[in-house]
Amino acid sequence: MSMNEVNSDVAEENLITVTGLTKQYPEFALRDISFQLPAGYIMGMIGPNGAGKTTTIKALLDMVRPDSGQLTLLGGTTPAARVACRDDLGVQLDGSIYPDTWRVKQVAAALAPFFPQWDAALFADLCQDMAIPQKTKYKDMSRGTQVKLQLAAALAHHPRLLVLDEPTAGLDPLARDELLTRLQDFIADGQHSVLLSTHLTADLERIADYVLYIRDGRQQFFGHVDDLLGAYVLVKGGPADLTPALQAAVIGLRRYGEGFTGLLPAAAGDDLPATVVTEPITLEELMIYFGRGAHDAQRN
Amino acid sequence: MRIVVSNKAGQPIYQQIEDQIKTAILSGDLAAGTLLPSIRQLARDLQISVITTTRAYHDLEEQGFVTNVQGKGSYVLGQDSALVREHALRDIEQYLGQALDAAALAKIPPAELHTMLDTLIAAEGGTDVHE
Amino acid sequence: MNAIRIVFNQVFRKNIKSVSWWSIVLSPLIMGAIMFGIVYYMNGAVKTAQVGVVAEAPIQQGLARQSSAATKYRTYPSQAAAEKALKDETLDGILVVNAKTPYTARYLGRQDGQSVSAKTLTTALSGLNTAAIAQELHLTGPQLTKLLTAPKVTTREVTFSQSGRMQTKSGAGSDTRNAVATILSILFYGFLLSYGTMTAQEIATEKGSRIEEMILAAISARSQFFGKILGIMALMVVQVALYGAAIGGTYLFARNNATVRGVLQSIDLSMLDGTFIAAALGFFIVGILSYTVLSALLGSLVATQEQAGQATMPVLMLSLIGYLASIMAVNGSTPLMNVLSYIPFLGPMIMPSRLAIGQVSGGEAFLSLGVSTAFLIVFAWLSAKMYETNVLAYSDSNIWHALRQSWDIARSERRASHD
Amino acid sequence: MHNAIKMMVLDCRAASNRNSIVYLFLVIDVLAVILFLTPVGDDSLFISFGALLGGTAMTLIVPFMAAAQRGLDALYALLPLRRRDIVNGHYLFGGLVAVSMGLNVMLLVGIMLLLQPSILTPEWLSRVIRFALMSPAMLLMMAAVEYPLLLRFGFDRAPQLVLLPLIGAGVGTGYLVSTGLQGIDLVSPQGVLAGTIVAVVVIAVFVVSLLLGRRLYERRSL
Repeated sequence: MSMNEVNSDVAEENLITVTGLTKQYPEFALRDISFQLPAGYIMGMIGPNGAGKTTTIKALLDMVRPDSGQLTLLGGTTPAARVACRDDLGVQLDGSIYPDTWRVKQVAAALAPFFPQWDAALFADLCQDMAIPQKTKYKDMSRGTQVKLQLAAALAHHPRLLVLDEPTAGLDPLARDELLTRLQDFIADGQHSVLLSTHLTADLERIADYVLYIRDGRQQFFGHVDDLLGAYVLVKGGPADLTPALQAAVIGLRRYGEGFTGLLPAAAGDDLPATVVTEPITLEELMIYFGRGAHDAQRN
Repeated sequence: MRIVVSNKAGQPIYQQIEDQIKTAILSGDLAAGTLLPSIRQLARDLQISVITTTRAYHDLEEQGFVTNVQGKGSYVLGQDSALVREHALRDIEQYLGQALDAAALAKIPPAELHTMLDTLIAAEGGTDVHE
Repeated sequence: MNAIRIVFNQVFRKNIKSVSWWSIVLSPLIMGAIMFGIVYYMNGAVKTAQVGVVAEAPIQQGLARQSSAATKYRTYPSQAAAEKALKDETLDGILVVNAKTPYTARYLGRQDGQSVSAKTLTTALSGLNTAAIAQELHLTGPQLTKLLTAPKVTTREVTFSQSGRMQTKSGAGSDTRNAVATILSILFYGFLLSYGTMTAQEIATEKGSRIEEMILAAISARSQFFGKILGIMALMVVQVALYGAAIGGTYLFARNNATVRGVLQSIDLSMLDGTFIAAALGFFIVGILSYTVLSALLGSLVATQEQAGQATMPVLMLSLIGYLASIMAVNGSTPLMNVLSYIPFLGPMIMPSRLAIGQVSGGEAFLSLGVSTAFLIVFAWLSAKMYETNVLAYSDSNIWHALRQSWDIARSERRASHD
Repeated sequence: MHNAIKMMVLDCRAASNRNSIVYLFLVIDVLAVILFLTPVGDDSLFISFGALLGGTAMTLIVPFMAAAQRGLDALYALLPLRRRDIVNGHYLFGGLVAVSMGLNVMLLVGIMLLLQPSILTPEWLSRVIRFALMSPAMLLMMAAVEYPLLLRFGFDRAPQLVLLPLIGAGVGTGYLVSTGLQGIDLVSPQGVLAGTIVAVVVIAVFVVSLLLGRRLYERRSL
């Protein structure tokens, strides 16, 4: 076992630091996003569609110009500096990014000259591992295969940081599991990090160290996954259990004839009557209840 | 060493890891001075996050089960017998308590409990021969 | 029929609201307005020259009648009064005319004033001079008219072909005719390129986004094909009508403007007879329809919008060949031109130019128009058939292969329906 | 500069549907040469010029079409390239297309001269030089007008707008073929001067457009 122990008390190098990122669009605004990703960890970005996950990633990659806020990517604080460290950055974006007619070979030939550390053998291995067909044109690949090809290209130049936008969306459960293992291998030496956005939160819950939860362009939470999950409990009870005080405290309340369910801050869950059931939550439930809460607030 | 984590146990994953390592140490499966797998290795193997694993190791260190040597890893600390005995007694007390609760629910007299315990000890002794 | 109307409405409404269509419509108008503005400004910068006339009353009145936007003649009783006005800068020059026939005159121009050319003054005076002489000779009105009629010169330019045969290049007013021919070529080229590519894009985009399957579930491919072409044609009619309105409006608004009058006067409209207008209009309609049908066919062959570039390339190439040929036709007739002007797609572009410069007779033009029309009918029918098989086929191979494939399918289907 | 060349290669890869431009040139050249041997004579050169210009003009914007369709701007954004490198690469691609068009015209002329040396008269030469000079110039001008539009809006938002330069270029070409420069003998010192002035103006416009394109692309959200 040659892997080094990393003590969490030791000051870590941040591969990404974002402070106060704000970007205004006509119908959407990303407001005051702040987080940092130290070397050696996996960070997940969750939130409903249109929450601002992709915009945040695009800002990191200088594809959009933020209205305000500081971005540091692999030590680069200016757009030029961030571009200079692209060799250390592997990216997979949501949607297609290669011409229709390219095959695996063309992707390698086109990208290799740009990355001094491009590893043709590794790329070939990755393609074989992920069962990417060699002769199929990019446009004829399934969405999952397109994502895999992007992943292979992202990994092939030995980056220090992976930024992935919805990498698991088109993958079947087996491929998803393989990808997660791959990501854990990637960060295993404590020097590499992964930032990924997803709305398939089940994957994230186990392997992510940090989570950034965005909704409507606003940051809801940033921190350890365990802390986020520990901060809320799921409450369930009969119709009689729903006191006005409880009703005011519950987030995303759902009432039905025989009872109710909702989310409650963990601290408020201690002094509930014994008839109310409390359960630990999952990220998915968290997102559902928060989403419903926002909906209800809008309607009233 | 055997560690199995369950998503459905209703117990936080770091707690599960902590408990299982503790059990292994107390049962003598992990001898003093054994190097535990590194945090990252274990996280990878169990497909769980690094920070969860770190937290489990951290707790174990605080409770005096392991020690972290900078740059090397975590080693199992030798447990003095009084401490081991104390842990064991606490566990036994807890389990017997549960047995008594169950007996009270089913209205089983204490005498019958004593008989059951004797039978179990005899059976365990039988299996012990193999080891 | 109803289905065609639905497609027609959809195409028409979508494009008439689009920025790109309006940019196509408006940009030539804006460019025209800018050019007109420049000419107008340059004319406006030249103020009317004020010329004081010192002469006998009949001459003064005669000149005053000839005042124009460029030169205004004002009468002054004495040279001294005129010189004072010249000094005050009310006048730009003084014209002193000696009334003894033939007239002699002296012009004193202020150096910093508006300049008046001697030719302007001579022209102004010569009519009066002739009239005065005619009066002295006691000539009658008809005699005077005869005297004033200038000798007529008809010019013809000729070129010699390689075989040494002499060919007449252009008839009278060759400048106007060349200009008309060039303007026609440009109009043709601009229109068919805009609408051709618009059609190809329209179809390729729809096909690329795979909306096609859904549309075709409700509407037959043939209705869709003709609906689209009619929709595009309607857009073109609107554009032509807008231009007509713009030109008409400008004329009504500015017909008294000197610049506009000057432009109108310089155009010799005698060549725009019925035959020419009918032929040009016919070629315009047939030509644009041919290109639109071709574009629709090509657009239906590609699988994605990205390939739409490939689809518009043949349209672009054909139209550029036709356009360059039509421009070159002005320089003289060659065997290649002769052949090309009877070929569909090229004929409608080349023939009007050749007709405009008098290189071909009306009969030849209508023969070419007939060829193109006949071709268009067959081509449209064929294209509609091929379109049916194309729109739902997503071929990976290149456009020529796809074309051949769809041709084969269309033919085998026809054979099957015959059996 | 090195990055711009790499970017240009990427443009070529994105644009090439099996090197279609090479095939295009080849087909038109062969047709032109065949026509040249018929009574049509050297008119075939001037007609094939239209086809060449049309094909090349479309090729100029193919990378932008591909980019719009497949989100290639995102790919470019992931490469270790500054935005200006990307723009430089696009313009270099435009220049390459223009130059290859010019070279192809020269090749065609060369073949015709080999086949029939008697066609070489000073007037013919002057006319040919006009074409050979003009074709890259027209293409560069087209690129100079189209590229900033495409860089600012992308092909998907400006498909019709890019046609205007095409039409304009056609009009300009026609004008030059029919009347403009006709009086000038391009082989004379006067002609060389005129050619130089045209070249300088075209290059100046192209460079100004490049600077504009860089500014526009710098601000664009991808």
